[in-house]
Amino acid sequence: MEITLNHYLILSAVLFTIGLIGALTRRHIIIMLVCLEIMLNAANLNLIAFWHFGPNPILLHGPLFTLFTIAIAATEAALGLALVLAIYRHFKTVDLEQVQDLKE
Amino acid sequence: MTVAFYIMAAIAVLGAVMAIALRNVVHAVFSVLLFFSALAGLFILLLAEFIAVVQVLVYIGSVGILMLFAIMLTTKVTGDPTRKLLSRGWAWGGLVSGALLLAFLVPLITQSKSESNSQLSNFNPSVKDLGLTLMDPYFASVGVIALLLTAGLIAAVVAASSASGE
Amino acid sequence: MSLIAKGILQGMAVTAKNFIQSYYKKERLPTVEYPEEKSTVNQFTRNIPFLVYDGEDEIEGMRCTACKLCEKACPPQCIYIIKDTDENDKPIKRPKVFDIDSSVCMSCQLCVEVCPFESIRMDSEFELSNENRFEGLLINRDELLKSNEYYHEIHPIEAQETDDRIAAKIAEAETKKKAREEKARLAAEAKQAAAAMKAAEEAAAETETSATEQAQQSEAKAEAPEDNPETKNT
Amino acid sequence: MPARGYHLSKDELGADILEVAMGPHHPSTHGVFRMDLKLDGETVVDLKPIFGYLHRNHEKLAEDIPYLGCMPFTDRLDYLCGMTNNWAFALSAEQLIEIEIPERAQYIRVICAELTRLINHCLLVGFFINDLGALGTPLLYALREREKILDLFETLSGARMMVNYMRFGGVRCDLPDGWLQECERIVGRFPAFLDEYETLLKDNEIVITRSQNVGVLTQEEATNFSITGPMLRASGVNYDIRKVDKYGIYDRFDFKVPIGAHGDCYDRFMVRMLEMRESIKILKQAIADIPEGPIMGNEPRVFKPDPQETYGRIESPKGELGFYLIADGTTNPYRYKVRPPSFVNLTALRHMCIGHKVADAVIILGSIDIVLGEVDR
Amino acid sequence: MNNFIDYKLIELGQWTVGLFNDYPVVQILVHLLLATLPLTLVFMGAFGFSTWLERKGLARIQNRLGPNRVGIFGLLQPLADGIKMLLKEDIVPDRSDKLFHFLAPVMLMVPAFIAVGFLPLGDGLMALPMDSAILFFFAVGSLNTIAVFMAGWSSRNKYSLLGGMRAVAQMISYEIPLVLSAVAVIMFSGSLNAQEIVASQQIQSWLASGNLVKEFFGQILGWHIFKPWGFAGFIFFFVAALAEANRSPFDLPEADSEIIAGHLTEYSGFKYAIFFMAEYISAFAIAGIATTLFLGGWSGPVIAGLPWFIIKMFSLFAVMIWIRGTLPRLRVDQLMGYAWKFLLPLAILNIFVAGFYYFAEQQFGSLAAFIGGWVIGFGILQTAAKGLSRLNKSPTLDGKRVYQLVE
Repeated sequence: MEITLNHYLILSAVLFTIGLIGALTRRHIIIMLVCLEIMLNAANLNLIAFWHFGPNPILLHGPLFTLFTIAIAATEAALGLALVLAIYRHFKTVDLEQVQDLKE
Repeated sequence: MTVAFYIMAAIAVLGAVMAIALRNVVHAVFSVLLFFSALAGLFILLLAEFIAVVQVLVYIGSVGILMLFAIMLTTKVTGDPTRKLLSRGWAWGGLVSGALLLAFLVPLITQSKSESNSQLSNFNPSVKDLGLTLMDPYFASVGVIALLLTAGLIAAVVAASSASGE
Repeated sequence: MSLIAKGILQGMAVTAKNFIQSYYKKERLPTVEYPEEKSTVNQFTRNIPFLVYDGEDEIEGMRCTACKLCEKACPPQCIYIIKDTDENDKPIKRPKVFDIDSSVCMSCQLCVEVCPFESIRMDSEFELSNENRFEGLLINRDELLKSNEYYHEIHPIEAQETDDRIAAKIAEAETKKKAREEKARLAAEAKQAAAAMKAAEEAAAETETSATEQAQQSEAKAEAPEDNPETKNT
Repeated sequence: MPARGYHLSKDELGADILEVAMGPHHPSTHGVFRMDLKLDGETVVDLKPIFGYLHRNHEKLAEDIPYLGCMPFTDRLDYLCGMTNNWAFALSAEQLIEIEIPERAQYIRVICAELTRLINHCLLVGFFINDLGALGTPLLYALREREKILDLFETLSGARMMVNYMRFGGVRCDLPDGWLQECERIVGRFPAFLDEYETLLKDNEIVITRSQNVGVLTQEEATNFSITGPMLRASGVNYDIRKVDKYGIYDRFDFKVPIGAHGDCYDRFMVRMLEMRESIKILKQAIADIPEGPIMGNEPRVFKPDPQETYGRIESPKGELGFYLIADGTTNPYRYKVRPPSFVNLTALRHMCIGHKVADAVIILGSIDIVLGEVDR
Repeated sequence: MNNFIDYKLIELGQWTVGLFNDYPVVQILVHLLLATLPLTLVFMGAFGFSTWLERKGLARIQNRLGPNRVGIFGLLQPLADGIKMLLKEDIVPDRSDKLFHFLAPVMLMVPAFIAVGFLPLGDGLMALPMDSAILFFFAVGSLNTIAVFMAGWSSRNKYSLLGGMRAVAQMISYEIPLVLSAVAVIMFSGSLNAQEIVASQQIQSWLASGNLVKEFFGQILGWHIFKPWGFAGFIFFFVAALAEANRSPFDLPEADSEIIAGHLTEYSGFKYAIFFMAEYISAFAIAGIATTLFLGGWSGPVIAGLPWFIIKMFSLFAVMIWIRGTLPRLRVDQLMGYAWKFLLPLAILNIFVAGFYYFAEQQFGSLAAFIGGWVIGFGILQTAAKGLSRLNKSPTLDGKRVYQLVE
């Protein structure tokens, strides 16, 4: 049977929640960043799905908007990993639980 | 077309789940790369060809490798499998996200509109049109994004290198 | 470095020249395909030594007289000689056992320099590998013995020089022997003349006996060097 | 250039120092030679050279062998230049007893020594560029030229590398006819090869960037480490034993000595290239006026020098090669000591490599030009 | 006579597809097979031939004979190597990560074969005729990096990790100049589609003019390499391509003089052969893309189409072999410095020069732009190159060293 918008929406919802579960439950900093990327990608999928099944795809709003989100996601990933490096060097650990003390 | 969608969706879900579940961090990152490539396939199915290419180039090509580098720089080379897996508040986290999932799915399944067929079958969006629209109405936003990218680059370099100073 | 890296391009021009010339210039392709083209050795090459013998019979014509000079001179001590003895075990000048351990020999050619009888020479045969390590590489006397013709074949110039030297030595021995005979004969005649004069004055009897005994002794001396010219050494 | 010899147990990122043992059968060490490197990432923090894998008890062996018997062993010292080793031993042995060396033998000795210098230098340049990573092309050009000279030695002395050619008071056998013409032809064609070699390597941008300012040795450091040979001249010190001692008949030939200015790997490479051109000049003059005559002085029947000690040295392609002999009146030397140039030059390896990258340590070792036969004896 | 072979091949393809008209499902399958199978077989054959070419070429550069024992002129040598590789025992270190140790060669081969699909072999002869073919080529090109990292990391050995990290760093830092130098061409020819890029390098007006000489040169003079920014772009592209394919002056990962065999240390037997096949085929792919972008793809004087493309691709590969026979290797930090501090700024500057050239061509016509472009454009790039190397204090600038010959 023909693929409709709902299929894509359900798929991106599932992917988003998987990303959310990962972000909330896992300890490791880098896995958290990975889950962040998963959530962003799920959102992108949603965007493109709405553009594909949307009223007038000629305007190319979907791909444009996704391009911008991908650019932002890339910068965010770069910055996130730079901070992870800083945290690792300071706290000597990758486990988020021990990164508690705010005071210097 | 429908078979391709289900295969791609299955791979995507599998990649995402493995990314969370696997104990070894490097395996997790490799499975997230699998997830990104499944998504690129989905984008091609949705006829957004350029986005699929950018997804492969940006996500798999550089963000994936960035994470691998980060792992290499932070853990000892072989990684220590002994540390605990779940954060302290994992139960609450699971509960909240489960509730959120229900909040998403329930309205979708009930309405299940049928009329959403796409007019896109005849129109194959070429990269040239995307480039042209990027330039005339959205030129300002392209400039902003360029600024943001350079700022992000410089910030990342400063954050990574200055930390080694103290 | 400028846009077009001049040094690198020059280098590539050199390799291109080599590539092209290797197709038509012999000098640019010195490869000798060994199993097919055999002749990679020239006449001056030296490898494991061998013993030279003249004439047909190996044992008789052997030049070596087991004087063991080469055994002493060999730096890695890889030559082993035992003198030969004939039936009633009187040592004769010939080696019964003459072994060279070719795994130890470093073909340094000192034995050739030391040998007074020009009997040991360097062979240019280099395919000496065989399967068992110990007995196979210990070359015994019979394998070492090779004819003078073989020697002429592998080292023509050197073989010719050696033969000239030997001929010169024999000729010199010849002339010396002749000179000694000459001297002996003259002495004998002078003695006979003196004896004749003495005979005239004193009683003839005791002078005859002394003259004949002297002649017989010089005749024996003349006969002695006849049979073995090689033994004469300077 | 970071500070010399800084010692770190932990590098900045906290990752411990990487301990790497390079050798003994590492592709880039010339023969069996091991370097224990302590690496901080890519930079060499500490280097411990370990050798002795090729020790053959050369000096003790010589004590119960007559003087002449030691001559074939000297070929095995620096197996690339047999002739100069022989000459060094013959020179110092001739100081033990008075032997008058005929003119023709002196000329033959100079010709053979300079031919060996050509072999050694063009081989070294080949290996040096091979360490830079040029996959053997320059090395094979050098080997092609070396083959021609080795054929000359084979016709002259019977063997390509283990020549055992020189005797106390002269040389073993005279030049076969046609040898001089062949030698003249090869020496005549050598400058053309050198020009081709230089265009391939001299101003190649990658060679320049990889080898300039790498492994620098200043003049005082070179003299303190008692470095000799092309390495010393590359650091700017004008000391060539052919000019200082004027042994043999080197004072009759006019030739120059190339001096470098920076003392880095590139200078050592260039000094050797220029030295090859000087050797060709000497060879041309020697071949032109080699006299006829005997090739062996009045050598006594048994070489039995009366008790004394002597030290003879020559300028071998790698540096000052000296033989220290003690004679005790018997036919065997009492003490037979070799002063190998590459062993002494190797002591500067650690000093030069600290602070450089791993790839540079390989090149610096290549530029010192060591042959393990001589280093381990 | 032009594109005669391409049309024949297309007809053959349509004829075979036509055979299965009455079962549509099989027809799709045959269509797909036709697009991919010949390409894979051809490029595996090309891989075999190129190993022979490389060994013979290097041998002849070094004045030796090269393989001539197996088959006439050693032509069966690749077959012999292949069989040897198959017979060799495939050792997998026990502490290594089995799954990814196995996956790495596969992961390296997949992008190599996909990248080959984007090459415009002839008029209409493209395995994957996509709108943004060139961009997809670079995207797939970046997948190699992951495979190399996987190989390095999964064999759990100090040397292979060091080699893997070096290779990944090198590939990433050379990917950017590669893409930027291609951007100049794409900007000029106006589209990402490979066929249109090739068409933009043919002077259409001359081709239609009918007289033979004009038609002959029409196919050549349009190539981008004859334009100033095109020539400079070609140099940057080719240098970056050498680094991407780990070829000669940049073959750092398996620099035997330092770390034994880089990320390939723990591989043996057929996996090692797969690594090599993937490397050679990605080198072919990059050479193919370089011909499409700069050397006019399949357009050529008489036998336009597939023959010209193959000649150009193999000649570029021969240049790679030639370079491998001559040049020594760069050090790691010099390599990185060269990419970021020298190649990248020049590639960006090249895009500006291409832009000015485009507008100059609109204003003063192609001939004046051509001459002016070469004089000014190339001058700017040359001075920029000199300035940059002075900025990086590279020793190649401080002139020749003079050695005094002393008495």
